[in-house]
Amino acid sequence: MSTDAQAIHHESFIVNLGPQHPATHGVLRIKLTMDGEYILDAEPIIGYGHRMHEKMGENRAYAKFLPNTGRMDYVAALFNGHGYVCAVERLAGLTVPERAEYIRVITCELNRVASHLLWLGAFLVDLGGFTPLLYCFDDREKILDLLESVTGARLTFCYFRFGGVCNDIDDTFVNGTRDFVKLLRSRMPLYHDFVSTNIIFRKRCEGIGLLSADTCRRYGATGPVLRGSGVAYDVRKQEPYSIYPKLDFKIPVYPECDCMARYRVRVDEIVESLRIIEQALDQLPAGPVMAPKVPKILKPAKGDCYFNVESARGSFGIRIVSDGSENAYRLKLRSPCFSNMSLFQEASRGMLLADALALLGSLDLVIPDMDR
Amino acid sequence: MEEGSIHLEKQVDVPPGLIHFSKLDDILNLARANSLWPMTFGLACCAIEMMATGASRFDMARFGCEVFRPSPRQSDVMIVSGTVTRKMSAAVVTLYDQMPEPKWVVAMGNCAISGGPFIFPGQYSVVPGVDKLIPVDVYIPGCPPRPEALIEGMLKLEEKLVGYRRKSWPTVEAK
Amino acid sequence: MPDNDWKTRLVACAARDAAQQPLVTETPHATKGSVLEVTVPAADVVAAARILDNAVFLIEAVTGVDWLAEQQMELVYDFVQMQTGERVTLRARVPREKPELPTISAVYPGANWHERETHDFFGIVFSGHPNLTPLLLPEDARFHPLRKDFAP
Amino acid sequence: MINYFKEIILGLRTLAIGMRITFVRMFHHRVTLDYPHKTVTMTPRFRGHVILKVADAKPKCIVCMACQRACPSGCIKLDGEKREGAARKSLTSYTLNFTTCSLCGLCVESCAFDALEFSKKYNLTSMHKEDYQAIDLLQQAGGGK
Repeated sequence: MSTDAQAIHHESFIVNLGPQHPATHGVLRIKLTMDGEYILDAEPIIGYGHRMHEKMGENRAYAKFLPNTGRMDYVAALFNGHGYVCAVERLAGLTVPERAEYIRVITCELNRVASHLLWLGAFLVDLGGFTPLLYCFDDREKILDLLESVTGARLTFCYFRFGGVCNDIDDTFVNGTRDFVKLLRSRMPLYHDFVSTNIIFRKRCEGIGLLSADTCRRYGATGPVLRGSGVAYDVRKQEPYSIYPKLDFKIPVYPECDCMARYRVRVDEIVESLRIIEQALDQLPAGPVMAPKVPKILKPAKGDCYFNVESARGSFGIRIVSDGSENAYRLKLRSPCFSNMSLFQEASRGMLLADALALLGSLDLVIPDMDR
Repeated sequence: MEEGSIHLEKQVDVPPGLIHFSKLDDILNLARANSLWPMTFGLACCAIEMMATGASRFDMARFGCEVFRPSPRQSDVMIVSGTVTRKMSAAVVTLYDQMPEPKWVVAMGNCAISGGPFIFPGQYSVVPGVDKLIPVDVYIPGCPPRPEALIEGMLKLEEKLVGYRRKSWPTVEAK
Repeated sequence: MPDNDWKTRLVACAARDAAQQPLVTETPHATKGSVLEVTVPAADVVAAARILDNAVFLIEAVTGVDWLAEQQMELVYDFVQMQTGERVTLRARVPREKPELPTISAVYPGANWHERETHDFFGIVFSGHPNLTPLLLPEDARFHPLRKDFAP
Repeated sequence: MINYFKEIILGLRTLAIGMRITFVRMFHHRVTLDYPHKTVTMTPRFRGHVILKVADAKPKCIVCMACQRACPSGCIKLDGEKREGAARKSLTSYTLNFTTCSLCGLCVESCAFDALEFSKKYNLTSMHKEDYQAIDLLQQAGGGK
């Protein structure tokens, strides 16, 4: 090879991916340094969806922050609300009636299924297959109908309150959920036929986007990303909260570390969530859905506490520092997408651009959750 | 305006054409109204409802606006679905400038209309309404608006283009 | 090989109060969400992080708290053990007029973004950080919105 | 080389499976809601913007300001006056800035007098921003003056 050819060969150029790009699922920008089709360096530039949630947590009373929780990770909005109310309840020493805990778990798991279905559709659009999206959205709409009938909103549910939930569920919801669980179970083979066996999908996922368990740990990646790397870490099992200890469910783990493993984890999680929903519906106790004495203006004692929930994307944590007033002194939101995204720079080095987009899709990013 | 924020420039109105062909314009507008190509431009929560509108249950294709284009140069409607932050505002304006004339903007959701629930005294990041940056044709309030509202908004835009609402799309009064 | 002796090593690393007792609180998980809270001197953050790294802890978050009345900035690091679910919180305090402490991004590369975010919000300088530029705020931002005396 | 042909055959098979699913779906019931032709009935709990409840041609609101205090984004503004001979305060204005509302429902929950409810208006659109910046709920509820 002549020196000229070498110089051309080593010539790198910069490509700007985003902030408006269909594959980034929102307003994410990635500055790619490319050598031909290969990525030399990918620097994510985030913050295009920064909506000051932490600042608002500080200058609003505790109850007034509730609508914000639905707007961080809006695809799985109930989990943020769950984490937030649980943290405040822990800080203020409130107890929640058992029925409310069951309702929280049922609605949360429905939301997890909805979130994974949306991810499945969007991920396949990233990979070039449009049709499954229509099937996924069809099933997702059924969940949203159920959740709308009980919460009143389709996407940004503001449903949980300190000490319970704001609306009780009725028989229509219970029966509707049971029917839906049956329906989705019967639909899972369809997704399997459609997606898992597809040769193009497998070629684009198997062995692509390898993330070792140690990389995940050092970057703090959780959720299906970590479980797709062979670590059975799930907040629902490791630090049980709500009524999860009473339920029998498995944590799907795949050790392959690639996009396919993450896909399989999520699909298995849908099935496990359906199991959780069925069990919770069977065990659903009667009783009130709100704790009897919840002060209108909460003033938790001085101190701080941390609460983690397993959101659809990983471990969502909230740290509240209280100074005894009606506003939080500091509200830290630990979003799973932020940590999951931070490993992209290292993981994508040396990958083909098209493969990096498959990796990006398999991380299941929600940008305003990342930017907060 | 303080340091570290992107300056919001006032938009210059595009002067109307010198020669008008009234009937031809009407026909052109009718054609445009029935094939609005929106841009896939998701900013926040409302983007999911926009996706839902394009998907199976609501199916925007029935109104000729299912062709979501990823490139601004191929689209003529910009659905601003979500919160526009100061960091993003320059990109929004660039995208708008890149769209070929004639072009329309739909502000979907309360954030796009006025900054929505993210406006509070002392806020440092959110642009209070996308109409501070670019001219907006149709406003769809809601947080997020239901997909029906987005469909209604596209019908409103068609109405704005041709001057009347098509008889085959009856007006729906919510109960 | 995971380090099973991490607890004693971490306590040895902790800062001492006036009575020379290590600033360590052990609480049941149900009350505060963390099992062990250790306050370390700002200079020893990296050593403490290394102990946790050897004990296979996952980094959860890094954040700051602005204690305006005490003229101090507090750094809070959250870690979790993936197998046992044990949770460790490291705390460090730095003076408010010169908030500076070493970065742990060499031990935990994931701390890179968390520290950039903390720098955005509080203006805390992580010495030795490879790229301490605004992450969530605009590139040219010079303000630190989560400081208690922030006024736009 | 054998793998190459195997993959082609597998690809054709998966193609056939996908086509079969799509073909079978053509004879299933329709999923799409025919929106402008069919009105969608909202669930009873659907949260549209708030409206005032009316009893005996008068709003039930007693101007306790609880909703204004409970609103996270400060979009409710109401005012009342104590008239001569009246037992309670009567409402003189009630405006809602719907463009900053987050539809959380905290105002309705905070109302101890059952004076607020959610409207079922799910398809509001307008060409003017001003239409929603100050919705006069009192006028919508039928005056009060």
